[in-house]
Amino acid sequence: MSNSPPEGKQGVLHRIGALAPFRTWLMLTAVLGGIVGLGFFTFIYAQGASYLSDDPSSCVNCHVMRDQYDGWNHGSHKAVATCNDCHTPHSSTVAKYTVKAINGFRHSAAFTLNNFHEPIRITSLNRRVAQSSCLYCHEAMTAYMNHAESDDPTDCLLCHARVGHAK
Amino acid sequence: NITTRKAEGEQYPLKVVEIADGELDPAVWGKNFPRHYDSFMKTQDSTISTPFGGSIPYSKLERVPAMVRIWAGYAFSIDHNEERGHYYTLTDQLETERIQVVEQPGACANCHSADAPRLIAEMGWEAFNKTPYNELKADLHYGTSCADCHDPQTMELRITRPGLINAMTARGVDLEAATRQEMRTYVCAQCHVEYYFKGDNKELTFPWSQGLSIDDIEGHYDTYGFKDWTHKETNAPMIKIQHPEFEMFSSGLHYKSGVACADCHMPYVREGAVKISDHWLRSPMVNINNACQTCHRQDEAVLLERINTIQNRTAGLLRTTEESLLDAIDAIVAAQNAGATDAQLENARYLHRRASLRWDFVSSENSTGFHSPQESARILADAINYARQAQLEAERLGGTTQTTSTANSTP
Amino acid sequence: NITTRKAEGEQYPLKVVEIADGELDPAVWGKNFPRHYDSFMKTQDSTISTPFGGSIPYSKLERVPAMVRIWAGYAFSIDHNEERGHYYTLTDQLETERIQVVEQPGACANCHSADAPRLIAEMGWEAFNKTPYNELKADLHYGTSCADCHDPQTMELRITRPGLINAMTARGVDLEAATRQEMRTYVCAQCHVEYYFKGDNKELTFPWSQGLSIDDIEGHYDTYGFKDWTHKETNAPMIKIQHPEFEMFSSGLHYKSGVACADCHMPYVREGAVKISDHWLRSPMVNINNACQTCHRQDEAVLLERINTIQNRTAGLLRTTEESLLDAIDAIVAAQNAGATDAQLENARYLHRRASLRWDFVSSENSTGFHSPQESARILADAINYARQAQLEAERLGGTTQTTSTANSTP
Ligand code: HEC
Ligand code: HEC
Ligand code: HEC
Ligand code: HEC
Ligand code: HEC
Ligand code: HEC
Ligand code: HEC
Ligand code: HEC
Ligand code: HEC
Ligand code: HEC
Ligand code: HEC
Ligand code: HEC
Ligand code: HEC
Ligand code: HEC
Ligand SMILES: [Ca+2]
Ligand SMILES: [Ca+2]
Repeated sequence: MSNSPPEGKQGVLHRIGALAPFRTWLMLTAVLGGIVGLGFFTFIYAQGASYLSDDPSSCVNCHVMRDQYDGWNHGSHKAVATCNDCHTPHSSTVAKYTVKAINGFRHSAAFTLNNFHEPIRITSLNRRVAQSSCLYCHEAMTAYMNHAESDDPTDCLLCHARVGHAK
Repeated sequence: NITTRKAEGEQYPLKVVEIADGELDPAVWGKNFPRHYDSFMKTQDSTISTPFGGSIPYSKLERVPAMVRIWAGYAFSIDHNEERGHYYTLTDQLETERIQVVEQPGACANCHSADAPRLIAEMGWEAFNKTPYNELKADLHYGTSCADCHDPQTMELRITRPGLINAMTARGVDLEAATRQEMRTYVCAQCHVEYYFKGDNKELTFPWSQGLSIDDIEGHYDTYGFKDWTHKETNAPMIKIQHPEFEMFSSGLHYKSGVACADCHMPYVREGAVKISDHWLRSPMVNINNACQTCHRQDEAVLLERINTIQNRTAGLLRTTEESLLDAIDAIVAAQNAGATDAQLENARYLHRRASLRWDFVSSENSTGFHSPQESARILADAINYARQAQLEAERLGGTTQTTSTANSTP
Repeated sequence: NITTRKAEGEQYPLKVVEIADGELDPAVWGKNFPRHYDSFMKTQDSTISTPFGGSIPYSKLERVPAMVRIWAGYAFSIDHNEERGHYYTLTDQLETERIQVVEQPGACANCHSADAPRLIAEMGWEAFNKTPYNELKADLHYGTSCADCHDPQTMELRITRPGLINAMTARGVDLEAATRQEMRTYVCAQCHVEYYFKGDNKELTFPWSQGLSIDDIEGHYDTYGFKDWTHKETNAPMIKIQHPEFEMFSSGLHYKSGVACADCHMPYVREGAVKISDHWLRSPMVNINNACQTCHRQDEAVLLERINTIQNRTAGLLRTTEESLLDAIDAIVAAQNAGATDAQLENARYLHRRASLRWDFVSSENSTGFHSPQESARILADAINYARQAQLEAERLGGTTQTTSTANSTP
């Protein structure tokens, strides 16, 4: 009986917004280490650095982002939110750049090795990030029903998965 | 503008009164949640009209006269109406002739009165169920109440009815561990399910020991050797099915896609600066915009058309099945008149039972096929097959009749 | 590596050769579009295995023995296999016993050879259809070719088969005005449709004068007073239905939601920097991520499960329907042996025809219900109803038999 939303509560970093500083540092060093050590070349070459920018056009430096870029372009949020408003945490600058680093590294690698699932699917980590970004802007209006403080908050994406990217 | 909107938002939850544990009066809960109370009270509206549902309590027996013969000998053949909003759960039960023509047990009150949990606590589960309904009546004051679904302190959803807890526990499902989204269906499954009264204690029971499909439910009743009544014309041991919304829904694609009852019947509505769950539980057909369009981008007309297509196919098959059931009844009666013995008629009567309970599973399910379109049609195909086989068996025993129709089920 | 992949992106498309108007050889077209040619050639793979489809050309008659009696007296009862990829369209036609046991008309070639449009231009529509297939054989060189669906200059989709043009024109549909998305379905509707050979000229015709549903198609045949063959056992005037994918699909939700055949059977696949339509036409069940996940977010296993659920329900009903058809045949045969006259048997035989063509509409439709789940089940419910009524009619004429089974259709 698979009666639960496609992406359940489980996943890396449950609610990234609430990252403890210690784990953040662990993560940062790990990721930075990874980048410098293994993947520095790839990261630069594949324009993973685009991740450090907040300009949507920098995301489409990778053609594989084209669909989502177009979707965003036709979506209801184009005027009010850019990629990183939904795909990076608002909680702290540290958390923001941690996620940027994780994604930038993972995606650059995936892009170069060309070994990712198509169609591209959001990871549970980034799905949590997107979910919390909804609340960042809509906390007031959804105060009654978001149950954000419970350990089982309302899943915005069950009904609004398309707000970021019109299909 | 954003700031003032936020300000208003931040006032939530603003508790005007403390709600006592035993509090049943929606008006009291409403003091803390006026918006919810207002939408809840809208279930008084008995004028919603849709092709097969809606809240006008018209007589189903008049609209589908075949029901009178299909249920011959059972209280439903005397009084059965289209159901309406939660506001009337107690009223309509008190007013139906079904509680006058037969002596009904207190078990009836499980789903029609918010007083049930209190009385069960006071009297005990066994006594509550077996006490005659007419004795219990005096203690029933409220129909549906906030307390049926909510914890007064936290407002979290909760299960208040032993019927569901017992059935789920028996199936190894731990309701305590249910997710929020599951609870948005389970609270409804307390009442919108098939049930029977088990044994002399009339214990309210859900026939789920083998599973939730109609074939599993039939298996449960056959194993337990149960019948609701004996058919007045054919003397077959019959099963009556009532509102199996949860069972039917759970075979459908929405359920399998993680959609819950509340998503369509209690969609969020924006009230000023906040979104709340619409407590005006009703047909989504008059509320397509909120009930469907966040998930389906098609426009209203298109979505209505989808529902109509599914319901018309189901309704067409229901009418065809009713014809075959009446033919089977005629044939068995003719065989009885021709002197066929009970031993000879056993198989024909069993087939009559099989056909009738399948028809009832779809006919009494209140979405006219929408909750699970293909499964509804599959079940009716089996029902027709059994009804015609019952007719064949009976005719072989001398019950020669004429088949009423060869029309097809095209909407 | 990335630099070259970017380069690819800009170079595409690049024309190596001019493709002549009459060019049929896929290899020549392939010079300009090597990727498309490569994927097209993959339709040679005859090893794809799925529960009810796939490309292994197993004998359907062995897998569903009931077919032999249901089609008794018709060529299909001698040789009928699961179909496979486009690469074999001509081969399999040339090899089937159905062209040996009967003298088939050239009309057969309409959908099995890319040479058809050329021959029609040369011989004329009438002559092409009525010339015996075995005479025409020598002029058939290619099976499916790019030319069937594409304009060699623009590569735009085009309709090359008069069968569809005539049928659509009669229905007032202007194929010239078709949108691109509609063309992604219409090119398939040139061949994946029910057909018959009209009159002595054996003109290829689609029975769509009243509409595309099976009830409309039956209406067309009844009005025109047509039969494909006379049933060898019951002498009923029968209709054989073949691959009504387009008709069935057009009653389904995908079609109504604007989805086209090519969306699932030719999904876009990324080849380096470009996306191309996958020309390896096959079962989407081995290609869920490209075929389904662009529109559905659920993961592969869940989507496969959806297909299985729909197909198992349909297959269960098909088996039940076959039982009822065999019972009807037995009863009519028994009635004939008991000396019933043709006049007396007319209704029973007509009911046999009605039941059989409905079963065939679902059975010969190659998605096992997926293209339109609820409609497939509705049609089989009617088929069962008619088959049992045929049995009743016949038994009343002295054809007493035993009903083979009382099992239900649960998967
Ligand atoms: C308003 C919020 C929002 C904005 C702005 C937004 N996205 Fe998204 N994005 C989402 C959500 C929500 C999902 C998950 C969709 C789902 O789960 O159905 C998503 C998913 C994705 C995915 C994964 C594909 C998938 O469907 O799972 C990619 C890639 C992506 N976004 C890239 C971008 C890019 C690039 C931009 C800017 C051009 C952008 N997003 C802007 C909310 C947003
Ligand atoms: C280096 C090329 C590249 C750039 C630049 C790029 N992406 Fe991606 N992105 C990818 C690839 C490749 C994947 C697929 C990774 C996978 O599925 O494992 C992906 C997947 C994603 C996903 C879904 C998978 C996940 O991890 O959740 C999101 C969300 C996303 N990108 C957002 C963005 C945003 C926002 C930007 C701009 C800030 C961006 N991307 C820029 C290549 C890129
Ligand atoms: C950067 C701020 C921001 C983020 C992040 C954001 N939104 Fe919005 N959203 C807005 C604004 C501003 C509007 C305009 C409507 C209004 O609220 O007045 C809006 C409108 C909407 C609407 C109504 C229009 C429509 O598309 O139906 C929905 C629903 C919505 N947002 C849901 C979401 C969800 C779900 C997320 C997270 C995936 C999200 N938003 C993320 C700012 C944001
Ligand atoms: C079960 C479906 C469902 C879920 C889950 C859901 N919403 Fe909504 N949402 C709706 C519906 C329906 C509306 C339209 C309400 C109306 O217009 O009256 C809506 C409207 C909105 C709007 C726009 C209100 C307006 O008119 O400007 C925003 C913003 C929004 N939702 C945000 C969210 C956020 C954030 C979450 C997660 C906490 C969420 N929604 C979860 C169904 C849902
Ligand atoms: C995907 C949307 C959806 C979901 C989820 C859903 N329903 Fe329904 N329901 C409908 C539609 C549409 C109808 C048909 C209404 C009509 O005929 O007017 C309906 C009809 C009903 C009716 C009869 C309403 C009337 O007007 O008479 C009841 C009772 C009902 N559903 C209960 C439930 C229960 C209980 C659940 C969960 C187990 C559920 N529904 C889940 C859409 C839904
Ligand atoms: C397991 C829960 C449950 C039990 C027990 C139950 N009901 Fe109901 N009843 C419902 C639900 C849900 C509906 C609305 C759906 C419907 O009418 O099909 C309903 C509707 C009704 C209606 C209005 C529709 C109609 O049939 O006229 C009456 C009257 C009624 N019940 C009487 C009774 C009586 C009398 C009993 C005891 C013999 C009883 N109920 C036992 C759940 C229950
Ligand atoms: C305590 C029992 C109980 C619970 C819990 C319950 N219902 Fe009901 N429901 C009823 C009864 C009884 C009726 C019929 C009332 C009448 O006809 O008098 C009814 C009627 C309805 C109707 C028909 C309204 C109309 O206009 O015809 C809908 C829709 C419905 N319920 C949906 C739900 C949903 C969704 C839930 C869960 C969120 C739910 N119900 C929970 C007992 C219940
Ligand atoms: C038939 C069941 C049922 C009844 C009766 C009921 N509710 Fe609810 N209520 C729900 C469901 C389902 C939700 C959604 C909860 C969730 O998503 O976690 C809900 C949500 C709420 C919420 C949370 C905010 C929101 O809008 O989602 C409040 C507050 C609420 N109800 C108040 C009331 C009040 C006050 C009453 C009585 C007047 C009442 N409810 C009666 C089923 C019910
Ligand atoms: C919370 C999201 C949600 C809501 C609300 C919802 N649906 Fe759906 N619906 C789905 C999903 C998911 C599917 C499965 C197909 C898919 O993945 O797109 C589906 C499938 C369907 C189907 C085809 C499957 C079937 O069972 O027939 C129909 C028809 C349909 N929806 C109509 C409606 C209508 C009408 C409403 C409103 C009464 C509605 N839906 C409300 C999410 C939703
Ligand atoms: C209107 C188009 C059309 C016409 C005319 C047509 N076919 Fe086919 N044929 C198809 C399609 C589409 C398939 C694949 C789908 C299927 O097998 O159901 C097929 C499959 C076949 C197969 C392989 C499957 C099997 O049945 O063994 C054979 C052999 C075949 N046809 C022979 C013939 C013969 C002989 C004729 C003439 C009597 C004929 N076809 C006329 C379209 C057509
Ligand atoms: C010119 C006639 C013709 C056209 C046009 C045509 N088909 Fe076919 N198709 C056939 C025939 C004949 C077969 C069976 C080949 C065999 O079994 O030898 C077939 C087989 C198939 C199969 C079965 C493959 C397998 O592995 O079993 C699929 C899927 C299919 N076609 C889809 C399509 C789609 C989608 C289109 C349109 C984009 C299309 N066809 C256009 C004649 C055609
Ligand atoms: C929404 C997706 C979808 C669309 C659109 C669709 N199909 Fe299919 N089709 C399927 C699935 C799933 C199957 C089942 C495959 C299996 O059983 O292995 C199937 C099976 C088939 C088969 C048999 C394939 C095999 O493996 O034997 C043929 C032929 C076919 N479809 C033709 C068509 C035609 C022609 C159209 C348009 C008129 C169409 N399909 C539209 C999904 C689709
Ligand atoms: C059974 C029909 C059919 C056959 C045969 C066929 N195609 Fe296609 N082709 C299509 C469809 C459908 C599309 C999608 C067109 C659109 O979306 O407008 C397409 C698209 C194309 C495109 C446009 C780019 C793309 O990938 O969408 C090219 C180039 C192409 N085909 C080449 C070929 C070649 C070369 C052959 C022969 C080896 C061939 N086709 C055989 C149906 C067919
Ligand atoms: C081009 C988009 C698209 C593609 C590709 C697609 N679907 Fe769908 N599907 C839809 C839409 C739209 C609906 C209607 C329900 C809704 O609006 O969500 C739907 C409905 C469904 C339904 C319920 C309705 C029915 O007819 O049963 C199922 C099951 C389903 N899809 C499965 C699949 C599978 C499996 C595949 C791949 C073989 C597939 N779909 C491919 C868009 C698509
Ligand atoms: Ca009602
Ligand atoms: Ca095949």
